[in-house]
Amino acid sequence: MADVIFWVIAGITVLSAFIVVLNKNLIHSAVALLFTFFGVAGLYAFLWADFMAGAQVMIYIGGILVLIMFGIMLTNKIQSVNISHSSMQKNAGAVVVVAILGLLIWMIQKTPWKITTAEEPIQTTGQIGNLLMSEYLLPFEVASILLLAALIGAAMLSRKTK
Amino acid sequence: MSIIRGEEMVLNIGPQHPSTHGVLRLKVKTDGEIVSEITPVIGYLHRCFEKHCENITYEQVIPYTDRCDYIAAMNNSFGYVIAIEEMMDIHVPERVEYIRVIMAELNRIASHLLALGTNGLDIGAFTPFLYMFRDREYILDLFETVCGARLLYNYMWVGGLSHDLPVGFVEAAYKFLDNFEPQIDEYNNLLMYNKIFVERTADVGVLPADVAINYGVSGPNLRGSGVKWDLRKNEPYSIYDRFEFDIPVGEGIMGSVGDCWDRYWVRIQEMRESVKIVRQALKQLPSEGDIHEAIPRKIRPPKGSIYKRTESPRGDLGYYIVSDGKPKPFRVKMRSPAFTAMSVLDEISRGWMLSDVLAILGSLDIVLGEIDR
Amino acid sequence: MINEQVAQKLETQFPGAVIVQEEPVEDCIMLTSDQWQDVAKFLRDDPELKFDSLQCITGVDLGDENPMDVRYNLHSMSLLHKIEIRIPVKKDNPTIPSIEKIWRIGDWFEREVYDMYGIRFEGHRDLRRMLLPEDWEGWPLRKDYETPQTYHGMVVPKVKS
Amino acid sequence: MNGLFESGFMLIVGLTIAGLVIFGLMAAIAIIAVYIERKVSAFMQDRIGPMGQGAGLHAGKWGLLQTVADSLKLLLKEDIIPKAADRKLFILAPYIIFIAAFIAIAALPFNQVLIAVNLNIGVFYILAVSSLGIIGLILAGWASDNKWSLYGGMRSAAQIISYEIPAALSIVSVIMLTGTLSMQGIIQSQAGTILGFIPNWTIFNNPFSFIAFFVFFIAGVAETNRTPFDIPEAESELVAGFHTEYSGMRWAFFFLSEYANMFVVCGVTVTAFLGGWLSPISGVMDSPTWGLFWFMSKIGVLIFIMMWFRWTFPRLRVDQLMNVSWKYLLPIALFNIFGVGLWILLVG
Repeated sequence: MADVIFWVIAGITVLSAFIVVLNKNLIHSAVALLFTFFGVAGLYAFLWADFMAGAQVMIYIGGILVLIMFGIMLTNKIQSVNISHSSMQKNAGAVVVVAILGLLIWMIQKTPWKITTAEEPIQTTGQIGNLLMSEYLLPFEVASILLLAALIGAAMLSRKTK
Repeated sequence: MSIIRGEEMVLNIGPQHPSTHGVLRLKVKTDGEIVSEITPVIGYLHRCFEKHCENITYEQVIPYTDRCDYIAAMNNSFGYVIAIEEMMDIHVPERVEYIRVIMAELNRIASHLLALGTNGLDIGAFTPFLYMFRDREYILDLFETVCGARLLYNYMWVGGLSHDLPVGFVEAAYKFLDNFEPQIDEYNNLLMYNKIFVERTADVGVLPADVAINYGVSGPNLRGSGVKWDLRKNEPYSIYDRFEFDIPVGEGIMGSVGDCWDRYWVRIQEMRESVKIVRQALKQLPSEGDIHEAIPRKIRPPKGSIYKRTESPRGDLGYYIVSDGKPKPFRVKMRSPAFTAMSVLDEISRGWMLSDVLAILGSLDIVLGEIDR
Repeated sequence: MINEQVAQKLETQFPGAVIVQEEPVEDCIMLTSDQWQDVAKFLRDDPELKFDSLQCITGVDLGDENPMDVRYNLHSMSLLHKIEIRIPVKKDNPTIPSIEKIWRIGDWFEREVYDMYGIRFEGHRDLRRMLLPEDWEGWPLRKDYETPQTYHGMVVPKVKS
Repeated sequence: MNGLFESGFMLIVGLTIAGLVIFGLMAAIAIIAVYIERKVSAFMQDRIGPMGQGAGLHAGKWGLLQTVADSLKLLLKEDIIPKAADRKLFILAPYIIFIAAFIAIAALPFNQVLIAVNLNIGVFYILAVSSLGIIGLILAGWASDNKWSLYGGMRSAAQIISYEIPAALSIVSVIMLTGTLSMQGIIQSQAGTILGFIPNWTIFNNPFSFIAFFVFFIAGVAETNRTPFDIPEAESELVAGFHTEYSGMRWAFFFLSEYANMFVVCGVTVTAFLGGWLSPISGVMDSPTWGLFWFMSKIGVLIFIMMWFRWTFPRLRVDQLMNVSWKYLLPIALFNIFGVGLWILLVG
C-alpha cells in the first residue's frame, strides 16, 4: 500500500515539475511549482523526516513560492492576467536533459547503496537541533552570513541610483 | 517614500462603491498604494435642479431644495425661504423664527451624526455608525411629529411654516437633548480617542487655512483648518444673534491643524453647540403666534437678484436668485458647500494612501445630492 | 467698503474696465471681460480689498437678444465686505478669461457654468462638461434651449407645462 | 503510511470518513460562529440581530436557522466566473485556501484522545500548512482580473507573511519551555499547578510567556484577516478585496475557511498558552468529555474576543499594519525568546 502512495506522490512531483518547465504562463508555472514542493515534502515524510517535510512546506511554499509570485506580479504588467514567456532552444535543452538523466541513472545503478529495513527515528527534530548546534555549527553560521550578505545586496540593488 | 517607482495604475472608485457616499466616481492614479492624482467625476445624481426651478413657481421650489441635500433638508429650505423673504421684505412672526432655528439646529445634529458615523465607517468602525444612527432616529421622530415626514420635510414656507408645533413637542425635544448630550461622550470614547482612529486621521489630509479659503471650503471643514468663521455669528441671519454659542475651531490636538481628526472634532463640538442653541430657543420660544400670519397670497418677488447665504451643516449654502417679477423664478443658482469641499479633495489627498483618500473623503462630509443638484 | 468705492478704485487702476451704468438698478459692478484676469488678481491681492474668497459664480441668460451674464460674488474673510461683479458676454461665441488660477474654486464653478451655458473660460486647465454627460448636446440653462426629442435613441417623454 | 490499513480500499474509506468528519466539523463551526457573530455584533450595536418572525419557520426561534438558510442560499446561487478571469486558477484558489484550513484542523487535540493525527511536530505542522493559504489568496486576487482583488491579494500576502514571523517566534518560546513540538506533548507539559493553585499553563509560567501570548494572539488575529487587521478585504476601500469577484459556493468556501482559520488560530493559542483541554482547576473535572468541554470553551472565549475586536475597532492602514508587525511585535517576540531562555537557565 505504501508503495502505491509513494508512486502517486512521486508522479505528482515529476509531472508538476514538467508543467513548471513547459507551461507558457508564468503564474501557472508557479502554481505547478506548489505541487512539486508539496510532492517533495511528501517524499520527506516517507523518509521519516517529518521536520524536513514541515520545513519544506513552510520555507519553500510559504516563503519562496510567495516571493516568486510577488516577483512575477511586481515586474510584469499587473493589469493583465495573461503573462507568458517563451521557451527557446527546446531541442538543445532536450539533449542536455537526456544526457544528465542518463548520467544519473548510470550513477544510481553503479552506487553501492546501503539497504536496511526502515526504522522510525524517535525524534528527528531534537537530533537536527543538536547537530546544527554542535557538529555543523560552522556551516550553519556561514550559511546565515551568506544569506545576510544576499539580503543587503538585494536591498542595495533595488535602490534607485540617484 | 518613493525610492522605487512602479507602474502607475488608474483605479476607478465608483460610481458603485461602498464608501463613495452616493454615486460618485473617483479616477485615482495610484503608484502601488500611494495616490498620485484624483479626478472626481460627478453628475451621476444630477437632477436638473436649476432648470426645474425656472419652470415652477417659487413655492414649488422648496421641496426641490429639500432633495438637494437630503441629509439636512431643513437647513436647505431655510436658506431658500429667507432669501425669498428678504427679496419680498417679509418679516415672519417671532414664533416662526424660533421654530425654524430649532428645526435647523436639530437637523444640523442629525446631519453631523450621519457625517461622523460614515466617516468612522470609512475607517472601518461599524459600531459607532449604528450608535449615531440610533440617535439620529430620535431626531427624525421629532420631525415626524412636526410635519409627518422623516427625510424630506417641505416644512419651511416663504413667510411661515407648514405646521405649528404639535402638543408636547417642547417636552419631547428637551427629553431628547437630555438623553443625547451624554451620548456624545460615548462616541468620543468609542471612536474619537481610539488609538487606531487617531492614527488613521491625525496628520492625514491636512488642509491649510489659506488653501481652504482659496478653494472656497466652508463650514466645519474650514473651521477644522482653524478659521473662526461661522455665518451664524459673522453674518447673523434669522435670529441667530440672540443665542449664545461658541464656534469650535480645529486646534491640532492630535496632529496638525486642519487634519481629518480636527474636522471630526469640530463636528463633535458643533453638536454640543447646537444642543446649546436648541435649549435656548426652546426656552425663549413664544407660546403664542400664528405661524401662517406672514405667508403671502402670491409670491412674486420684485425684479432684481439676491445672493443669500446661510450656514448649513456642510458650510456656506448660497442661493443666487434672479427674479423678473413673474410667478416663476428667472434663475435659481445654488452654491452648495459640498461642491467646493469636493473640489479640494485632489489637492489634499495627493501622496496619501488609498485608504487615506477614503478617510479624507469621509471627513469632508459630502452629499452627492447637493454636489450634483 | 461698498460697490461704488470699489468701482472707483478699479476705474482708476484699470481704465475702461468698468462699464458705467446709466441708472444702476442693482448693487453690482459691471466689468468688461478684457482685463478681467488682472482685475481679479488686483481684487484678491490689494490690501484694501482683499477679496480672498470667491463665493459663487452664476451664469445668467437674460433672454432674447441680451448678452449673457457671468456673475461673481466675492467676499473678504478678513475685511468682511462683499461685492458682486457682473461681466456680460456675447451670446454667439461667448468667451471670458478664466480666474481659476486666482481662486482655485473657480475651477469647478467655471466648469459648471460652461456646462450649462457654453461660456468658454479661456485659460482654464480642464474645461469639460461637469454635471452632464460628456456627449450632451446644447447648453440647457440658456433660455433658447430646446429639450431634445431623443437621448441615445430613447424617446424623451413630453411634459405639459 | 504505517500500514495500519491492510488494503487500499480500506485506506480510502478510512480517509474519506475522517475527511468528512473534519469537513462536517468545519461547516458546523462556520455556521455556529457566523450565527454567534451576528448575535454578538447585534448586542454590541444595540440591535437584536436575526430573529424568527411571526408564525411559520422564517429563521427559527431567535433566528437560529438564519445561517443555515444563508448557506442553503449560497449553495443554490448561480456560479459566476468573470470572462476575463484566469479560469483554472480562479477555480483552484478557493480550494487551496480551504485545504490549508482543513488540514490544519487535523492536528488539533480536542481532548486526551480526540485528535486526527498526533504528529511529532504538530505545532510546526500547523504553522507550515497555514502558510499554504497565502498562495490561495494571491491566486484569488490575481486570477479575478480585478484591480480591487489584486490589491487585496497583495495586501493579504504581505500581511500574513509579516505576521507569521512574530507568531512563529512566540511559539518558539513555548517550545523552549515545553521541550516538544507535539500538540499533546505541549498540553501535557502544562499539567499541574504553580504555588498550589494557579494552573501551570504557559501563559502563567513566567512573565515572558505571558507577553508571548499576546504577541501570538495579535498576530493570529492578523493572520485570519480580521478587524483591525482586515485590510485585505477592507470593505470601505477595496469593496471585498481578494474575493470581490467570487459568488455563491466559491465565496462560501472563502467564508468557511475564514472561520476555520479563526478556529485553528484560537485552537493553537489555547493549546500553546492556555493549557489546551486541561481543566482550570487541576485534577477536577478532567475526564476526556470535560477535556473537550474545556478546549471548546477556551476557544469560544478567544473567538468572542476576536468578534469583540471586530465590532469595536476601526481598521489600520496598510503601512501601519506592517509597522505593528515589524517594529513592535517582532522585537518583542525576539526579546521574549531571550527572556524565556534566561528564565529556564535561572529559575526552572
